[in-house]
Amino acid sequence: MELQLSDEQKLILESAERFASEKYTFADRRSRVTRGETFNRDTWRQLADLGWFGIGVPEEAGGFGASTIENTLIAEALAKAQALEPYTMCAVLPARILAACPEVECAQAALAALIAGEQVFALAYSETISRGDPAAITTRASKTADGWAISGRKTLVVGGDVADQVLVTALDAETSALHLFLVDGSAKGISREGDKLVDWTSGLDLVFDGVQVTEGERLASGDDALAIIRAALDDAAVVLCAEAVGAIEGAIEVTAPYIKERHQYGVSLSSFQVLQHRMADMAMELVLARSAVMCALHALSNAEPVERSARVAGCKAYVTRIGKWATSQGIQLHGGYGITEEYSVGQYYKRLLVIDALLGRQDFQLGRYTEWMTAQLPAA
Amino acid sequence: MELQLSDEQKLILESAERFASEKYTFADRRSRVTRGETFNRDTWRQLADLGWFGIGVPEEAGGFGASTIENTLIAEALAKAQALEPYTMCAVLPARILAACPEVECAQAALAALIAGEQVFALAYSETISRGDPAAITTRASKTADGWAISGRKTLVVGGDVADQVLVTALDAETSALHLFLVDGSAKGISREGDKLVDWTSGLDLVFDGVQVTEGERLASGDDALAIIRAALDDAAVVLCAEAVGAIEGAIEVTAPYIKERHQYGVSLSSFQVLQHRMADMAMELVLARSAVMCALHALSNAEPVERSARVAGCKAYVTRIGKWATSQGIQLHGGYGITEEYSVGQYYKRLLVIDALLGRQDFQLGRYTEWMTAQLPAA
Amino acid sequence: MNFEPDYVDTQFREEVRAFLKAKLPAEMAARGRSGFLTGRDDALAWQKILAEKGWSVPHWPAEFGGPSWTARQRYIFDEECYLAGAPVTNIGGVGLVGPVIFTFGTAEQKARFLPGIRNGDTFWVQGFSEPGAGSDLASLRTSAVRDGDHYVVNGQKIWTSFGIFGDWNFLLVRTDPDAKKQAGISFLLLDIKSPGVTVRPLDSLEGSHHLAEVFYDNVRVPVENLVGEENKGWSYTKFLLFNERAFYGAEAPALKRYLQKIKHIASIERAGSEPLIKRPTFAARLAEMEIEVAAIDMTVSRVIAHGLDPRNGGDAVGSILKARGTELAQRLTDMLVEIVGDYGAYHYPDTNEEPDLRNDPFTGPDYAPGLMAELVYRRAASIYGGANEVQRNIVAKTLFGF
Amino acid sequence: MNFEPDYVDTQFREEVRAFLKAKLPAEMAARGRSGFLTGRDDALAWQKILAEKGWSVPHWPAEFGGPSWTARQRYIFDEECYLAGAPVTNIGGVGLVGPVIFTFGTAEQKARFLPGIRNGDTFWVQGFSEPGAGSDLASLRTSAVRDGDHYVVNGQKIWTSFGIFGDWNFLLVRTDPDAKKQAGISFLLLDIKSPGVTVRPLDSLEGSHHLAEVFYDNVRVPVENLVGEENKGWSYTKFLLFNERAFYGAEAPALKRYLQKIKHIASIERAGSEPLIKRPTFAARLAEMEIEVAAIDMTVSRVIAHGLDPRNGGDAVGSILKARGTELAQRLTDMLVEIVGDYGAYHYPDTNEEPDLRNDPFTGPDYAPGLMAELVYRRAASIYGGANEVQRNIVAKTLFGF
Repeated sequence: MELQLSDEQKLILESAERFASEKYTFADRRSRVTRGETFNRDTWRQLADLGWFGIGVPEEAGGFGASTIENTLIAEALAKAQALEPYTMCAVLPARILAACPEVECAQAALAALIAGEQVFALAYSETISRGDPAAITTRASKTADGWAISGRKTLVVGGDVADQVLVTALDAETSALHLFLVDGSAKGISREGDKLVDWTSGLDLVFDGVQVTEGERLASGDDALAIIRAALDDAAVVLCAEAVGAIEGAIEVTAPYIKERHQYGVSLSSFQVLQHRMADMAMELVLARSAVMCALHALSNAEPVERSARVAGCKAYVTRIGKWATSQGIQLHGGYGITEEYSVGQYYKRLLVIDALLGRQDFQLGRYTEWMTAQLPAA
Repeated sequence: MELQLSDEQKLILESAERFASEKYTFADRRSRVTRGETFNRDTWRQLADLGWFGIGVPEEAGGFGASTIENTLIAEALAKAQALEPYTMCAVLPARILAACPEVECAQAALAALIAGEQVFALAYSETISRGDPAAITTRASKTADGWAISGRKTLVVGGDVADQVLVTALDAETSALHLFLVDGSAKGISREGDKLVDWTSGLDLVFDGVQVTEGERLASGDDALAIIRAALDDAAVVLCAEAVGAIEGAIEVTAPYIKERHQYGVSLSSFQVLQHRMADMAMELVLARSAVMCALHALSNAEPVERSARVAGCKAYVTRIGKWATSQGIQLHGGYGITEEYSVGQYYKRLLVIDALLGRQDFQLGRYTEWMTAQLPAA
Repeated sequence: MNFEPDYVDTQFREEVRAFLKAKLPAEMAARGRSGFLTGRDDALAWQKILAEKGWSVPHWPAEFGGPSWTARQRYIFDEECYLAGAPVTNIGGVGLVGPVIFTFGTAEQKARFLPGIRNGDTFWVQGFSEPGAGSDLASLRTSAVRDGDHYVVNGQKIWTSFGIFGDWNFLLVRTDPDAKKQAGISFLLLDIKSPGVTVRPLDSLEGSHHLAEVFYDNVRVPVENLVGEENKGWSYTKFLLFNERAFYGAEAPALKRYLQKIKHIASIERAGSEPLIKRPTFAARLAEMEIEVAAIDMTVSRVIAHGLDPRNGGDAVGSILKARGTELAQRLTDMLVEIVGDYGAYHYPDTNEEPDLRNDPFTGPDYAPGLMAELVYRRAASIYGGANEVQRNIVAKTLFGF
Repeated sequence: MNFEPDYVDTQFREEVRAFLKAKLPAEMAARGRSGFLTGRDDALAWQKILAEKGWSVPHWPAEFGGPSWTARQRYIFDEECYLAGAPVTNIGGVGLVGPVIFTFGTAEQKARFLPGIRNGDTFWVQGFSEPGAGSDLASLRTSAVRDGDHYVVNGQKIWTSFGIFGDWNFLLVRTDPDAKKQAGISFLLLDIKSPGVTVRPLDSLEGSHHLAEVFYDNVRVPVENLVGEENKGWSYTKFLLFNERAFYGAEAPALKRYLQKIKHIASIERAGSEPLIKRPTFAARLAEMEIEVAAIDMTVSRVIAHGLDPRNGGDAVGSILKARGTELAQRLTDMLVEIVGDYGAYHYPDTNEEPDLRNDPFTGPDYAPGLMAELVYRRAASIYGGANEVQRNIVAKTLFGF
């Protein structure tokens, strides 16, 4: 165990911070938001060119080795810069799933296209009843002569508006086993409902109405499929938590100078002890949130699947809770300006609201941790 | 409905405040605590002489009419003065139970003795598994030739060290029905374990080992007994919450001048905004705690038993939570002196800890309210 | 003190309910129950309906069209309207400038402006805050210089709620630049269509534009639109702010509607096959908030019943209710967004600004649109009307003399 | 950064566990696991046992008897000792004055005092705070006036932890009354048995007396008991306080023991027939705290592994850990008292002060006595060592320059 960043990791972090702060200026973001652009393919390609999509993928699967730790460093920097492109949900997450299907031909081709940034991928696993549990779905896949027909509604599909290919889960209409398919984003029978998310990033419903896929596009089934998806969701959840850390840090870094400069009653806002302590608490949450992500990374490396998922859930429940609080206080300290689009602080808060919604919210994640924790206790 | 105190109620409050502040000086309390005196019979008699034991008892039962509202006013004043005598638990609570047994001869005699302050009464209903639920007990009553034999351990019996007579619950060894008995405090087979409570008030274990009672001392049984006890516990819980209000107010009133007088870094502690806001929040909790008690009083007057108990439980969960916080902050604002016996503020906090323990703690009370609340919802 | 049932109040409540059932249009109520803020059209239309019944200005004296209700009745009326989903009427007119005009205005001003407010013809918006004068309102700089029988107004206001809906604007201006802060401020009534007025909507975080900046470039306001005396505007403002805090601070009816809505949604929404309301941890959080709402509601009732007294927080109770009410509203709206799950993260357009969209079905359940707008609006609630930090300063000063 | 298992640490942990299993007396461990504070006898007896193994002064240099462990090993050692219920050794000696002596003391002082600390012969207590100088320590007034080869000490100290157990007292005195606050303070070592010293135990809320006032009435202290230079005592104190905060601030091992204890008790205690741990709301609260303890523990590990850096809170991390660790300890001890139900309200005498009582069975389960003492002790934790309000001032100043 080594808790300090290695020289390579420092380089990755620095280059991510540099790229993100140059690429994602607030003015540029505002103009993209105004014209409704959730996703820019050129930018996406640039992220790929930096090697960031393959970084957590094993070399034998066509990636560049390294681990989720490196993903978290990049995600943290992107979130701090308020990147609109969904690195965690459309690069890290589908790459994990595809890399876990080494036997499936189309998955390997897809992974190469993902790492190169040539195609955009989305995971359509969630439904209104899922609440972060990939097994809680109702979408059905029925056997056809040469493949499967998928019907159902998937919610909160990040990248769903632009994805070239979509990873979709469905229950076997006969056996109720879960299947994981790779579906062409422009396939007949897919419709899109909704627009975007509240933080102006990509996300909407994908409705599948008898969408045809071949048997070759079935990546995995049953317990295997669930294990693959859960492992990928755990990785992605930790990377999302790193985004939250970046957002908290960003909120602190825009708020501290703001309250220094801003005067009321003839003095700087930062001279009020209550506001000083508020920011001290925000800073404490930042330190602890980063430590919580490290606890979760530790679990990813060391724990069996059940414990791993529980600890990741615990991390997400905690980081989301304190992150929503810390970023909301960034708004409070900005006063009325905080709730406008003209200041960046509110975007951090909205990102936290979206992070909470993605991959299962606080109450459910805490519930998962609690269940595991109590199951560890010896019967009295 | 009238939310302002009537002239009579104002008189009661004022006389309670006057009596309490004269009788219960902090110096006198310290000396009683030092010599280990939890209960003073002379003082008890004085409280009785003021008419406070019969005040919430119906006239037809030998009381002075009025209602639990008047009990709360007295309890608030006594708690603010840090009275050691257990008015709520040894006067209000047993009086309610005895008054609810108008058919039982010994109960009527007992009630008269209670109201006159001639005898001291305690209720022994709680056991380690009760957590505020009077039905969750294991003490057993077995039928004998001319009565019953009671065996079991009762915990947190307030007044148990001094009671002349004890109200005891036990399950019928044969039918498991709950019985309520009136037992002589010096009966053979009763032993006492424990000393006192952490706020230096009365409370210990009563252990019953085949204690003999006559059939005439059985006050009620089965659902009747439970209904009587629950109603009395609800009344007493609201009065305890009024004690909490008195304690919060007391903690505020000793802390505000303390931080004004005390200087650090060359300025008055009260000039620090963080401490100002802390006291503002304590004051807010006081206002809301008093309102919560009024909500519970409203339920006592208007609600059916199930709702009544739920709302009282909700009040106790809430008032205890905010009361523990507010009084603990009184300690914090006193600095190191706060955790010594030489300053009064810590006694308020300890009283809140005891109030939380009496009649069922926060988590269980909130659970009771929650259960009732969700049961009210129409099935979706 | 006693808690015997009060049959007069019960009867009145039933009368209000019957009225709402008969007169509140279903579509309007559905919009009201959604989290979207009430738009100009609904606010004025509902005001007209109320005016026909004589109920449109509950706390105005009878001579100006008020119904002569008790404070308790007004509270019951507000609560029932909220719970039924009635639109929020134009607070700027009915709640704020109306009372200022009938208390401090000239006979001509009363005759000219009060009927339009009462009958839902004119929409009034407030012009108090400025970029450099938020919680520290008295440091405002917008100026009015006398020029013949006009004032010439120059400057800028910000955080003007519903600015884009406004017909008339009541605003504070500095008429004596040499006087100390609170002195030298006057209270003007200004027609928003006057030349030189520019209303610029602000982009709010969730995408709506209910807040605006208003710019004044040599705007000429007739002298007869000055309320009361020149340079005495601050005293009228204190009167108005007291009304604002006392009547709207805690927004207890809104808190109750949130509870109602959470229970409704949580009975429908599921995790797997389990309704959310059956989750013990979720239900316990909700229960805690319901108990606290009841305590706030009781506190408001205490103030209504017998004004300020030391046992209910004395002169600080307005600040107490404002701070605690808004903070509870934040927790409740957080929970609302949380329980709609995935749809809690979606952006929904504001149908008050784009009424054409009203007939388009949005994706997700019908209760999802608007919840996020409500949450963001409530984030502002701990800032507007005097930030909650300022309220706590007031409480500490009022109660403890710190 | 990587999280591969570290076999050296694992091996060390096993070595510590084996030692504890063999050498920690069962009764001592039972007292350690109870909430009662460690008494003098257990603290010194355990120190002797550790000294035999060469483990009694983990962070001292090898030349003074330290075991040359890494920071990580020291942390593992502390944690295992805590979880096993080992007594807390004499922090005043081992953790505080020892390092001051071996860093700033004379050769003679090192030879005279360090062995007694290392071997568990002398119990040291701190004399810093005064009635008028708590968090604002530098305003202290206790004076020492040079008289020949002695200092004559007059004044009063307060909040002296374990004052009634002390053999020796290290204290701050004012040696230059004209110098500004921090200047003019010296660091003395004082034999508590010296004539003129009076130790008055303070009544703590739960009935114990681990805190004391110490009065000095013309106490003569030989000049050779001055540490370092006269009037330079403040710099040694800063060194000491940094050690105190960095090593003891968060008390992560104690937090873990609380969790362990809560789980143990909540598996036994029942409401009706249901073990408390099965209550979803209770378990969720515990889970939240466990997650937070892990985050604090990881933060401590980060500091141990690579010192202060901006990503872990920089120079503010000591204050961050002190504030958050103590606040979490308060929530955990609240829960401990809560779960023992009725017995959580009982007064239990302190067996460290009245060892005769150790063999008397108290009423209630064996884990009940001492929990309330622990809770009250933890109430003081947000006050001592620089109140948490002061820690937050430090964080704001250090990180933001406010």
